Amino acid sequence: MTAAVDTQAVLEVSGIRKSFFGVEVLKGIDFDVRPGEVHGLVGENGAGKSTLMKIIAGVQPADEGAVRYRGDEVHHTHPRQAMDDGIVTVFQEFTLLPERTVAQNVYLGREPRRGGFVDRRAMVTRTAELLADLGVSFIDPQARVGSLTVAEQQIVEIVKALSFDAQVISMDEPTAALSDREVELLYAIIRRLTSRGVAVIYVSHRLKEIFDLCDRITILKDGALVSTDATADLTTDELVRRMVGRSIQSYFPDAVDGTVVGEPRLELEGCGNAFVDEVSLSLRAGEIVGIAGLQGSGRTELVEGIFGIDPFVRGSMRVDGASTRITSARAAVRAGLALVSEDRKAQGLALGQSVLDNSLLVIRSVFSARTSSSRREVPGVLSSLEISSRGLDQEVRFLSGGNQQKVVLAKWLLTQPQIVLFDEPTRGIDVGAKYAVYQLMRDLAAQGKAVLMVSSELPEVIGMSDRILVMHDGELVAELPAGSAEHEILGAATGAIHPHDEATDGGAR
Amino acid sequence: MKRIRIDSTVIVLGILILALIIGAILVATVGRNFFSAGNVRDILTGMSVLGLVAIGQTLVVLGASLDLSVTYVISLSSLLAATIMNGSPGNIPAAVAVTLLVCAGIGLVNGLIVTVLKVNGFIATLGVGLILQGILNTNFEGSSGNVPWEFQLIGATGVGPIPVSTIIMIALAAVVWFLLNRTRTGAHLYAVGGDPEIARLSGVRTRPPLIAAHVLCSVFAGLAGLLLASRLGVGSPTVGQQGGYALLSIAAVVLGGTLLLGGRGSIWGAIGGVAILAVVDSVMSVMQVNPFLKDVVRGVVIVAAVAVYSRRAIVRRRPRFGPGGTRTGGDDAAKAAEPEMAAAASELADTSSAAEGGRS
Amino acid sequence: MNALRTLVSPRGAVFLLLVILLVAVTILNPSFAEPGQFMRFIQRVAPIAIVAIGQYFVIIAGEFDLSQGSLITAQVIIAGNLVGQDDSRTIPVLLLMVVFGAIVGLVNGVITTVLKVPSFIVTLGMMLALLGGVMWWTGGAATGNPADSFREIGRGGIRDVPLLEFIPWAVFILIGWLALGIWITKRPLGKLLIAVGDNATAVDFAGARSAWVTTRAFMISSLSATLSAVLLVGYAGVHPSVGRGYEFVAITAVVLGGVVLGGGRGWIVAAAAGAFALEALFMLLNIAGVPSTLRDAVQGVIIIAAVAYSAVAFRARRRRGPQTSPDLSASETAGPAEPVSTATTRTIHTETRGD
Amino acid sequence: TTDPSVAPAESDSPDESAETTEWFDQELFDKQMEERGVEPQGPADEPYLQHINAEMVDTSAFTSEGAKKACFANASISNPWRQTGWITMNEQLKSLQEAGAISEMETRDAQDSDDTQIADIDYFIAEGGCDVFLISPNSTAAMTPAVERACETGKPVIVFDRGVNTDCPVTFIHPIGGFAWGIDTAEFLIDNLEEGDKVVALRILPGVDVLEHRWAAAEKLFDEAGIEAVDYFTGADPAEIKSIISDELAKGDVQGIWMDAGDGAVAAIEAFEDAGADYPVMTGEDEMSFLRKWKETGLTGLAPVYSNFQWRTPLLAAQMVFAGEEVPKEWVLPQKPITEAELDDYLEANDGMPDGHYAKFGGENLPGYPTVWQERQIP
Ligand SMILES: Nc1ncnc2c1ncn2[C@@H]1O[C@H](COP(=O)(O)OP(=O)(O)OP(=O)(O)O)[C@@H](O)[C@H]1O
Ligand SMILES: Nc1ncnc2c1ncn2[C@@H]1O[C@H](COP(=O)(O)OP(=O)(O)OP(=O)(O)O)[C@@H](O)[C@H]1O
Ligand SMILES: [Mg+2]
Ligand SMILES: [Mg+2]
Repeated sequence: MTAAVDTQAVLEVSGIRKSFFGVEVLKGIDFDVRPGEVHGLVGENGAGKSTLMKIIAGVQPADEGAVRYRGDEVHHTHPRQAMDDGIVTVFQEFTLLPERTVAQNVYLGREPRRGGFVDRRAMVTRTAELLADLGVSFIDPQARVGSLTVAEQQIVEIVKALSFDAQVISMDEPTAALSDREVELLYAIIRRLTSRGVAVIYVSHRLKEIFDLCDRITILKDGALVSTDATADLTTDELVRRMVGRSIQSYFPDAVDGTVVGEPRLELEGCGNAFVDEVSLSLRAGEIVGIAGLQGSGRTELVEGIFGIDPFVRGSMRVDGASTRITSARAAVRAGLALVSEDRKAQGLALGQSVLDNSLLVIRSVFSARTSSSRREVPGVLSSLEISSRGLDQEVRFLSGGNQQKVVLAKWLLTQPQIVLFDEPTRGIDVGAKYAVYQLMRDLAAQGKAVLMVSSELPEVIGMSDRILVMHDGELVAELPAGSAEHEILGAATGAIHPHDEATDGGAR
Repeated sequence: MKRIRIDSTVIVLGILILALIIGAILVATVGRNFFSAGNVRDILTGMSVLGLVAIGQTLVVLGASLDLSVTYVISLSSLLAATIMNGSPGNIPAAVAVTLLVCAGIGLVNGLIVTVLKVNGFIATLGVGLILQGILNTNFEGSSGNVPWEFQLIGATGVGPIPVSTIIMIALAAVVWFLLNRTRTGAHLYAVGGDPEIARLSGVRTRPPLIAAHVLCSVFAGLAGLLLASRLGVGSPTVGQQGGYALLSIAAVVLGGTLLLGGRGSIWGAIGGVAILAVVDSVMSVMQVNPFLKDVVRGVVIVAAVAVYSRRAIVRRRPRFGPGGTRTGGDDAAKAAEPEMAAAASELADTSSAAEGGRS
Repeated sequence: MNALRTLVSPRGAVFLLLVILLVAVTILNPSFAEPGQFMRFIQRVAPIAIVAIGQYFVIIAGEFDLSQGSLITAQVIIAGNLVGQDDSRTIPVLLLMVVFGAIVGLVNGVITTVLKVPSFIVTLGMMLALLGGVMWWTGGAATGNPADSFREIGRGGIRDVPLLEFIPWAVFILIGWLALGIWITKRPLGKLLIAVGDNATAVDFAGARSAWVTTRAFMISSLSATLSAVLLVGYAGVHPSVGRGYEFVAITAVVLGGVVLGGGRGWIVAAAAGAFALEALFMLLNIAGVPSTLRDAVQGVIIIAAVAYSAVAFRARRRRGPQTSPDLSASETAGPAEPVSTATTRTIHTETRGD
Repeated sequence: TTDPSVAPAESDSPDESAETTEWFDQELFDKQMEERGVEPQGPADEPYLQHINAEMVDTSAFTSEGAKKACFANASISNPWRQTGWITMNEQLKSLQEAGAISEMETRDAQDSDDTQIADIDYFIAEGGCDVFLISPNSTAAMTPAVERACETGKPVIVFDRGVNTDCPVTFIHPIGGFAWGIDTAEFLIDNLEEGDKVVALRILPGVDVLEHRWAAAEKLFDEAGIEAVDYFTGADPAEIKSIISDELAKGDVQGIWMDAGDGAVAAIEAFEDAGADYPVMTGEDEMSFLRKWKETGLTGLAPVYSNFQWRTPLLAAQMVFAGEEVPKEWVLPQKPITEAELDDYLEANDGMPDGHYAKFGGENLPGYPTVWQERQIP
């Protein structure tokens, strides 16, 4: 790595303080990036990373402190000003308009003009070039963003930032929805940017990326600066210790003692809808089954099919041995299923409502008669998940990502589900929270519940699963035992290898 | 490969054609010719005023706002124009200019209340409408002013069965279409209507496009008022309410496929919506339908027409299996990308297994 | 002190406005402060407040109900024509009106949720169709006022009450309806409605029958309009213009009460207070002798100013953070007890507490 | 708002009354004042054929055999008065069809919109195949050019209710007018009240000439007689009316009520009942709701009339025109208020009619009487 240690910082912030509703979320942060450097920013959920990025991007003003850019103090009050100066940000939340095309989104705010009018052709060709640069050919610049998958949207989001002639690019979890292949492509882009002298601020919860990419790493904890070090001076364990304040022995907890794999709780036989087909699988009590696959392979559709969002139109389903038809989410919940969905902001939470109301969402929706008894359980469940909020009344939108995810978990735990479907359960949450989620899965298994987990992070699939199912193009193509190697999974996921030609032990296909 | 998506404008056109066919048949049953010059003129005339209002309304609705004050702006504009003209052709330019400026001013006030004071468009324009109503009531009693014959010609003449006013309306619609699709303000209006926060994060200044939309909306209402003045020969303090233009224009805009929440829609859809309403009205008039029943039919038609496409307009994922699916139908681009993806992934499989040691 | 802060806070803006208006009315006309007069005032507000309560449920779910006014007119005319001078028909016709109201709400709700037509359009269509429909049916003129037993509900009350002189039935009905409304907001239905207004997908994924949830909001709204019509038949009598414009008055009242158009936020009591504030404003305009032609203008200015005040004040508060008494948040908060609560969150408390 | 000395809050009234003069037309006032006293000519039992101070015109140019097609551009049927008239007109049509004078009547209803009515008239000119145009203008000035275009076809044009600013129509049919109404009502109230008494005027909406004339005349007379008059626009909404009266009664005593139209009179009276105040001296209209309440309460009242029977006259005039008979150029129909002495007769005659019916509808000798009006059958 070409650490540009001795060059002058291009962007420097000092003494940044910021409060929301009187709670200080940034407590005097000093931070700088140098040209050609990738500066990693890590910290637990709610540590204040995104807030810092937003201050740099001119989205929110800091309460105190200064931002110096190329030597001069700047006071950006609108993202426009920061962008014009050459500070560009990939925000944690998507900033794409689903109704507009890819090209229109990429050039939003600075559409190329000819003779005073928007030059649509230039917009499309330039977008196509940028996409090609990233090595992406499957996104049509004229496609509506709403018709793209989450991963494709994330790519567009990155392309949007790259389309600037930027001096500083901040990326707030750019890879949360990306698969390894696309992450790899992003690496290449970032390296090309830095070689041109662009400074990159990189926020991610995937520590591997941090170590792969960054020259220096800054750690935040609870809004305070912990340290800034050259990457070479840090080990993964040390980083985690500083982030979490304790060291985590293993990333993946072992199965709880006494967990027994029992009877099948959920069985699918030849199920299919418009998105997936010929799905046969069985989930046993006490078992954690992982589903791997490439982006767009239909894993989300599979769990949504099981959960009745897009009900299966073919095949049969059995819950605890009894034949069941699940044609709506309501039926699924009644049958004892729970779905921790992929996109918690869009599908999981009513952001303007309180923690309490969100926790009781499912109970009120399906088991309204149980509301008052469940209401009493809420504090217990919340504290067992170690949610840090300012109280049951706090609006969920003011929580950090990890805490929001925990509210989603709480909402399902209150229903005492028997079969829990997790879709990307650790997306965008920090190591500590991840560990809590893993522990929760283990506990559920130990209680004799069945757990199905979809994840794009292969280590997670490998580390947690008792069995691994692989999806490819809408179908389950392989079943692999626990502890399979990444390349085996990927081979099946890409369709390069067809493991079901070899002997597999029942279960799927 | 472009994904085929039935545009709501196409559906609106379809409904319009259906309305025309049914209308023609119904009109024939009472021994009339639907496509006679007089009837075509009647329909097009009916479209002109509402069309102008709907063009402006489309702009604000695209920006996720509303304008309920148009009715009063129309009345005010007709009065201002007629009183300033005061029967003399020489005053026409001044009258038109002053009227449109005043309307633009009202639009600016609307826009500022919505963007700066953050009052919801519904309430802001309802309030401004009340204020205008008060101003109208205090300053004008009944129709007043006098529009010279030269200006009345705009409302009274036509090219064959096509009134000049309709031609003007369509031409202005084309201008606005161009504005929306070929200027930054247009693009930003879509963005602000789609999601103001996203627009802001993308570096769009969110106020100017919405203010511009409100100004243009009021100006178009002003134009509608001018057209009414030219047709009436006088200004009238109630001519706006008479046509119920506020709610009808919103209905036409939505009928035309524009999302009431903003961010999606088109001018041509709105014109189509206006045309549907005009055709239905014309058919009912020829059939001498009881005026009360007319309202019932209008209500039903508006809801039914929107119902035709509203479900379809909801963004859905592409199916993979079944009719139209990528597996059965064949999505060339996706298929083409397949080997490439596979290659990249297997390459990655090698590297990642090598790098695995780095992780615990 | 706290009460004062609540008043100045954006959520309390409507109460502040109401107090100011009532004080102004009393100064101009001291007899207003007499209990009897005040009861009459409540009787007058009741129909509007009840419609506003109904509209509240639709608005927090992110929808509109523009058909309320027409429904009132329709119901008033139904009452006039079907009851006639026959006392014995009072109860059956009342039941019929309730059924009719429920059906109108059901149709509004089903078209909105199942056919996915924006409610603004559905209820606009309903508004046209209902009004046109009853006018067509009756040839524009109702037969006449119904029997006095029917009108007693909106016109009568308990007389010769010590201190208060006269308590109209409308006062009890309003209190009852508001209590019912508050109860519903605390029930799963109310909570789900506000959640639907916030994020309908999340509610779907939680397994709710969200179509039915929203539909019930429309039914509540239509039933409120029906109840309001019953009161108005008594208060005003049967006439095709009774109820005209009530949908806009109700929406204005609800927004004045700080409820956000688009859903997900708002307090039912404030919505009802919005109706009181509006009616107090009308009364002030009458009492102050504002020229009839200027009345609308004054009304427009005050509505915009009031809504702008709460919007701007809300933002300012958000930026400033809390500087209010910490004692408010002490109630049963989990986690670290950081003393964060504004008068704002205080009002939310009263709303979210206690299932 | 007329008496500047009343209260400081009303100090802007001088410019209000300045505006009022815009509507006040001394010439018209005097003319109508005079017409009130004239004994109308024509058959006494057919008021819709009577006329006042008529200047007859020759129509022999239009003489023509056979049943004719009438085209009727109606402003609207959006209020009970117009609805009642419209029912009457249709019954008149039936009797003329039987008589073989009119073959059919094609009607376009403009639903209160000037713009629509202009288009309606243009459509009739182009496509209607009309033999005679009947026009009930939505507003006076705006309809003038369209009526002129209709005249240019050479076919007879008959205008009624509101007028137009052209004398091209063969005849313009209307009752005496708004000033006469204002004079009738104001004189009655002045006679029955003391100087300094307060009258609350409940008006429907601003800007409609027929209505504005009523108030312009009344206001002037109140002013001269020293009666304090406050006016409100109510949109004919009884709830609104009730609130207004309640507030006025809370402020102080009200001795008189003046109304633009009978709608809502009942609510106004009930407001007095509810407040426990004495009944006011009151003017309403010949609408049944008011007549019934008037009878029931026994208050001192007057029902001015804007003769609803005028809806019969246009078709009859058309028949006369094609027969070559003379018709008045300006056909002023009688307009006589119903007094307390006549109240019982009218109540009896209209027994069973709905509240929105008008006592002087003049259709007693038409085929569908009385069921069509009782059931309010609107085509
Ligand atoms: N607009 C806001 N209003 C109130 N509180 C906020 C707001 N934005 C963020 N916060 C709070 O500020 C703190 C820091 O949030 P921030 O989003 O910066 O964390 P983060 O480090 O990015 O976490 P994550 O990794 O989960 O994205 C959190 O406690 C959050 O609740
Ligand atoms: N290459 C592709 N070929 C066909 N369909 C695709 C492709 N890419 C995306 N899609 C569409 O996206 C859908 C899959 O979406 P999605 O990305 O949510 O699946 P996934 O496997 O759950 O991925 P993830 O949950 O990791 O985002 C498919 O049903 C299809 O409509
Ligand atoms: Mg973050
Ligand atoms: Mg997925």
